Amino acid sequence: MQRNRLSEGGRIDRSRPLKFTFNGRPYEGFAGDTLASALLANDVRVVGRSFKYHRPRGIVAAGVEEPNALVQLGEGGFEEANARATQIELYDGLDADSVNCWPSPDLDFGAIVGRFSRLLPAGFYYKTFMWPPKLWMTYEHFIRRAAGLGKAPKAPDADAYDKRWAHCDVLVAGGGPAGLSAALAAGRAGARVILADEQAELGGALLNGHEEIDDRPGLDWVADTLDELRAMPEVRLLPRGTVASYYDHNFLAVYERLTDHLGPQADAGPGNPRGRLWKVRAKQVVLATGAHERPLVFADNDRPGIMLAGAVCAYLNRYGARPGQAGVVFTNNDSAYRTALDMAAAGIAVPAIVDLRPDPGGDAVQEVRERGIEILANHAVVSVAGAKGLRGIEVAPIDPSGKGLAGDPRRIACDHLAVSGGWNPAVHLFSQSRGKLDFDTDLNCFVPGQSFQAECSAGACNGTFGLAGCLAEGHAAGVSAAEATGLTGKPGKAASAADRPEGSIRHMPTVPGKHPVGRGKAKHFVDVQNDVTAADIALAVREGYRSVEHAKRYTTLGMGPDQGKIGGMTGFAALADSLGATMPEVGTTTFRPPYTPVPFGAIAGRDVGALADPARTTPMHGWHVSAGAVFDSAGQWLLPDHYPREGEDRRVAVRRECLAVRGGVGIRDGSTLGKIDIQGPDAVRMLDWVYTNAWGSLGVGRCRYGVMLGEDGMVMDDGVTARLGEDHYLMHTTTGNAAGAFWWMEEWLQNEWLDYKVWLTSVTEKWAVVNIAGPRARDLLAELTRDIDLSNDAFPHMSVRSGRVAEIPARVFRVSFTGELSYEINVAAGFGLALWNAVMLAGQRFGITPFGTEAVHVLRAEKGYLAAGQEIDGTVTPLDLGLDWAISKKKADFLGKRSLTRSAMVREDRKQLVGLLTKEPGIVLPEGAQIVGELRAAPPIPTIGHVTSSYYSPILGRSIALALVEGGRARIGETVSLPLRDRTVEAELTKPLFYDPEGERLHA
Amino acid sequence: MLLIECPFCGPRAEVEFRCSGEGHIARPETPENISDEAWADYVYMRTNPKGLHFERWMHQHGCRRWFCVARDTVTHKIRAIYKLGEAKPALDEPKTEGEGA
Amino acid sequence: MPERYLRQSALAHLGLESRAVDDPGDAGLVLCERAHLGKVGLRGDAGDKGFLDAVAKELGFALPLRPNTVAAGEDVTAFWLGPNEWLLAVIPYEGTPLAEDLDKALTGLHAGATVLTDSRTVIGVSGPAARDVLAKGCPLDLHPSAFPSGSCAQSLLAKADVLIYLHEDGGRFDLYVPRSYADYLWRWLEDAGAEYGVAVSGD
Amino acid sequence: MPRPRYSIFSLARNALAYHQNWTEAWRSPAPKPHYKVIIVGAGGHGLSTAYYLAKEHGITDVAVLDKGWLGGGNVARNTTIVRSDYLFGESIALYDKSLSMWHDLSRELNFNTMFSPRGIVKLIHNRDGQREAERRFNALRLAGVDSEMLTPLQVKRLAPMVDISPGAAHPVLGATLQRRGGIARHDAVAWGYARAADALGVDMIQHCEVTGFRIEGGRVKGVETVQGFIGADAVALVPAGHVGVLAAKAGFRLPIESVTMQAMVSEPVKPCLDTVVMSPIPFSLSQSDKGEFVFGMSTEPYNSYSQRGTLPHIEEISANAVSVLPGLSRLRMLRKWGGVLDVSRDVSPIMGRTPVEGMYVNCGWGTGGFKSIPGSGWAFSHMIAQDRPHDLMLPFGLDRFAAGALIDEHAASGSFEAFK
Repeated sequence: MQRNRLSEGGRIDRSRPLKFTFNGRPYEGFAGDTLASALLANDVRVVGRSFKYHRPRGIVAAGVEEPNALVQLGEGGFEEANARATQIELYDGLDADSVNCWPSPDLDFGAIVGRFSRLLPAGFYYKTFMWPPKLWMTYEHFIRRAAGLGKAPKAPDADAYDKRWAHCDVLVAGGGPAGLSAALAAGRAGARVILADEQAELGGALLNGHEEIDDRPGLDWVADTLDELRAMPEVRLLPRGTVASYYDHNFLAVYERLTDHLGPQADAGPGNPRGRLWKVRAKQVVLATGAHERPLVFADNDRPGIMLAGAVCAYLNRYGARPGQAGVVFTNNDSAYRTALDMAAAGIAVPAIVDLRPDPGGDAVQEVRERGIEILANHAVVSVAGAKGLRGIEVAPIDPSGKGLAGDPRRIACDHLAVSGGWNPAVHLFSQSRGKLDFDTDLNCFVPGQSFQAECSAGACNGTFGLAGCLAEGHAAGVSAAEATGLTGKPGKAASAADRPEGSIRHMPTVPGKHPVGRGKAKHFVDVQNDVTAADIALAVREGYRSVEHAKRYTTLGMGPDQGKIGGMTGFAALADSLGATMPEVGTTTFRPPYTPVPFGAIAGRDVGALADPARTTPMHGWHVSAGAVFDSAGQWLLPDHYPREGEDRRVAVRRECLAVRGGVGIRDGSTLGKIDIQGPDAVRMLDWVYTNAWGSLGVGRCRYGVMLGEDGMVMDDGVTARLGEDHYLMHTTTGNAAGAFWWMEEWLQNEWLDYKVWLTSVTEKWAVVNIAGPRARDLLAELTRDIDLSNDAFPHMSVRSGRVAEIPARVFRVSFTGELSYEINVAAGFGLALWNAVMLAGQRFGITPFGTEAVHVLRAEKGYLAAGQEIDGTVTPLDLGLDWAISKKKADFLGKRSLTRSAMVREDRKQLVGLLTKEPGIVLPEGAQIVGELRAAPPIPTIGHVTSSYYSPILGRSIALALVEGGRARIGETVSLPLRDRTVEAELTKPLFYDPEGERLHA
Repeated sequence: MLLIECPFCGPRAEVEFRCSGEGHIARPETPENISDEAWADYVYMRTNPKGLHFERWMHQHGCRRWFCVARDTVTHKIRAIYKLGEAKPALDEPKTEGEGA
Repeated sequence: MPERYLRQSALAHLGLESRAVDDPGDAGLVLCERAHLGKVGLRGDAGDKGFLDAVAKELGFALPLRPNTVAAGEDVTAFWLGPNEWLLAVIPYEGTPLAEDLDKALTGLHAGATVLTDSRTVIGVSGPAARDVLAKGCPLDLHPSAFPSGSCAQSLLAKADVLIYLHEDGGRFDLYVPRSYADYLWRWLEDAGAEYGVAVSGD
Repeated sequence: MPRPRYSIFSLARNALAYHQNWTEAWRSPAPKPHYKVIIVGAGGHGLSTAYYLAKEHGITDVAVLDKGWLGGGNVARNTTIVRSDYLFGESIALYDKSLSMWHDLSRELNFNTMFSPRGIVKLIHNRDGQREAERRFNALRLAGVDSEMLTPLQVKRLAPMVDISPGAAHPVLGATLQRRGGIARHDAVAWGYARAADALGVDMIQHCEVTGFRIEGGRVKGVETVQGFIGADAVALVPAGHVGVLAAKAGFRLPIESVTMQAMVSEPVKPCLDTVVMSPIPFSLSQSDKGEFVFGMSTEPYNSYSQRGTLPHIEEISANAVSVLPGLSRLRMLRKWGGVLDVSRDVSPIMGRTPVEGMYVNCGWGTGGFKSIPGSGWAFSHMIAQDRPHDLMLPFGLDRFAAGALIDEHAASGSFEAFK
């Protein structure tokens, strides 16, 4: 039984009833309803409780500006907090509950807060809860519980969200008469157009009334216009698409809701996304975002049943739902007179129109007079009755000053009150685009001033409220936008509508009443959503919070989920009033994106879960997977950390792998190592700049270790570079720095060394690298190649040879990161797996053992080799690392050289790389452990360094560590302490080299 | 998000680029002959203007070329784009407009 | 020479051949791996006539000099990558002879050719939803008026660098993607295409 | 200028009078011709410096000038996280002094800053993060500053929204916890300092942009402003997000670049995240007392004096946060904004003398500005009063760049990118 449903009219489909539940009670609405219109049709008056005082609240608006009807919607993976009933399209089975009240909005225990509201003026929390200090967290617990509105969903999101880029000549924001006119004109001119409108149905305000265009029903014009637009291949219509944000260079984000109106989807997921975020680059933008009606500020203006007049029209005309049986209109302008006419036409008793103006004029006023509705000019609503639903109002005449009353109140019975305080253009997007606002004193609102980007505002958002003007401006905007993009098609003529003169508006920041604002029991709300009253604004001013930003922040004006769409301007007007200033002097706070809230899931899109980050894999990845490798990530690369055998944990597996390399031969996937091909006659000149050592003497076929510094003298990367030919080098970088080192050199070449003849090519992915290491590596390689002389003389350490390995063309580097005889066999990536398999097969008789990155770390630490991100952390110089030998004394300059002689660089107490051997050999220090010279009983204990690498060395049968220690080299031999969480460990400082100090194994 | 006219590839979205910071910073010719302060000026000090800024960008996900951009650090309007090695264009200092704080 | 079958494409592990269909039905997105293209990176100064002539002589056609354009001969397609950089796609996929020939032809010039066959693979993207799917991850305007058939451009697709090429017939986009990103990009494409239906075709 | 004390009693008393008798929190005086000290920038640091100059050093002939409304810079637009879990001893000492002061700040200022030590949980996602966390945890512990290591299960108990499953896109291997850290009400800090400084006689002069400096013989004599010349014995520059402009007017350059950092909040929901969660991937997240989730981010990639920001960054941070806390997916972004950060080349602050005699600078706090407000003002006021840097700020002088004695928290904290 939809008590307040009109028997006919509106855009709803009465043949399609939909069942839904609100606060546990079943109701019925129709297809085409919003939850709000269905609730209204069912005469549900209290839909929620207010944020701070828990006052009962009803539906106020019909659109995005609704401050009260926020609901908890759906359940499980489809649950949503703070959904706005005016934006929820009704679907069968919809289940919603009011937020911020318990147990129900009709009986809410939180309302007790309202009883103490006198103690809770704006900013009360700044003045109290300070004593006793310990109790703040308790106070805060209750403050937090009281705050917030809906509940965050607990279940994982069942939906997926899509994002995409889009490009167009003209983006039109808003599908009302102005927006449609603009899109039509631009589309006819041949423009690529995107028209986005937040509503399910295009037409804007035309849907809420019955105005005529081109001498026929306005909605017929809408239908024809949409038909024409849909027939244009380059026009894209995005209903349910809210233009959320306007960024620099005409870049805008549009959030399109795809399935919300259908309810939970059985096949929710990437194949049926819930919403789509459009990232639009538009050559021109037409803003046709309409206007929001202002409320009037009077005593208890928040009672359920008090609604915006335009919203009343929307509910009557678009949804066939009436707010009640008897309604009064309260206005300061002409527009609400149309509401009165619509109300009367819908069979609502309209006992009076209360008008703040002494002498209302204009067409609509005349019509109302003719209709016989009483007009109470120069009157104000001074009190309202009915906390949980309006029962009546008192009205009184206003005195000539406009500040007080001139007669006794008179009571009028009614169950709703349609209020209009004029209209605010929706300048949100314009303001986001950095456009400057002007204040229009006639309309008493801010309107777009100078545009900053390629943008044009048209229609109500431009302060043009009449239909004729909207159509004309929209058309003109579409024409000029198309022209600006160089299009020459014929845009056609603008549609026309009757121009209906309107009377002026009477601006009253607060309506005079029985008591001054803040004195009586009544509250005068400027921001219903955040429970901010005119008295709060006055208090802020009294306390010196006079700037608009101070007042906003002190009172929380406009900071609720509606972001002040209703309350903002109303509050600024109250502020101007309190300050005795003009609106332009007060100004506005900044309009921040988004226009309406957008799910984080939609902003994240598909870059979550398995697609969060690209997992880069090597050509041998599949082999590692089937071998049961445990993976670790290095940047985006996935690499085997170790290959556990049956029953092995990481520790055991890594020890086995290490010993296999030291005792026989191991095999490792080295493909991720950065590889940069360097060609050209000036290659050496470049290498001499980017590395600390000299490169002129390197022979073809030989390799050299290099250290790369930033201009600040800090080590950025190290690696081995080989000379492949006369003017041809191959640089190896660490895995993580492959791209960085490439760009570093390119930057210098392109910016500074313009005359250098050098080409760089990243060849990291071209080559698969199979590294075999261990005393049997040569024997193994000998099984696989016939055309490379592997003898130590012919192919010494730090050299490179070409040939075939397992019949595959290969480049073999004899280089080592393990301290063992080691070959890195490079083949075209496509042959990587084949090579790996061939080496594994041939290696069987040598007991070949795959080893992962953890074993590599153990082995390199035994040799004191450096790891990026551990020893090399951006704060160490080559001298700190003991790399003096790699710094050329002969070169006049290299990148970073000058920095090395600065005073702080040559201090003897800089942290230097040392080795660390625990007194108890079984203790493996945690990496990151801090080192203490002089132990104290309790903190603070000064530290002298920290552990950068720490492992158990199976070959040495004890733990080893590398560390950076202040003045460390001079302290070698000293004992230091490492106070760990559970005990303090003593260790001796040593040289950072634990195994094969003479390097015999390398050169074996 | 900026739309940047790569001098080689044409207008592209900001996400394809990387900003390399202030441009026209000359590396000292003979670093060994200058003071620590002068060297620090080159390495660390920056003009950091509010308004017109001459900087270098690189089309990282496109042609991988560096080029010069004169950009307003308040409005983000791009005033000029030119190739490396070309002289700074003569541009008026902007009025600080369009900062919608 | 090692056996050809030993050479694995970047997406070999996905077993795409077994999924390939001749008729994609109503799938909006059709994907394939074009595993058998050779690739050669070519560097040289576009302002150097000697370089251009030498290359043109070797290739049998002139290198494309306008941004985002392509030139093609019978077996070689040349993509403009930058003012001194081109990528040559070669049929068959052994790019080595071409690189060697070019290197020889360019002797004495500041120019160089590098075989990059294995550095990248190529994913073919076609079907009525191809543009919609690419728009999900690529900031380029791929509208025919902005990216006509026969165009190429380097950009981003999701989080991978790609060279995008729209074939002359407008029927298929080729995505040249770094080998190690191929698995990610393929998964991304299947995910992005889910709402339109995805089919796999042969090369 | 006695101010009535704020308390529950004064609140009740005023309620009886319909709150008509509250007095202004601070005066709006016209500038005097000369002050002993002029502080440029009425943000958190400027106001706290003024307060401690008056309170600790008895210097009350002080003006704080601002080009806009007081407390309108970064103190009004940050994500309010307060912590001292830094890596290097110099940083720990400075930030922990500040953190200690936060705990008593409301009572010190008689203004509830709503500082809420609900703990800072810094997630560890990989091996590098583990190493960094261990190093930082130990550095803090040995410095006597609270820090704990958490297991994934302990993380889950503190922050149930965090996905600790091993298969997560960014698996959680553990976290560090600093219990004394937390969040505060940002505006209240500025207002509290302003009110307290005003009560001690400091002049807060809003809408008084400094257009130049009068410098004679290398020594500063005063400032030119839109309200005319104001003389001063000492001038302190504390204009976060703007220091480069002022330095240029005074004739020197700084190793600082100004960049935008964005932040965003969700719609308010009932409490479900009781600690601050930070992740190096990156993002930071807390739930304010109003119920909004407050997201912090890293800086935008180019110089900017615009308090706006770009979409790509918002996309990245949303994806990061949703990956780690999947429950955020259906919550909605309510509002986003930007602030201008002055970031020094080693991302540590610069405090101390300038090349101009009598002119001091306190800047370059980057993302560390809000948390350091009490300690920074306290130490900096010492410098101005005694013309000698306080020990806490000694390592942070401008001269460290020429010497190469950088305090590179960023590089050493695991977010080291060699080639930026």
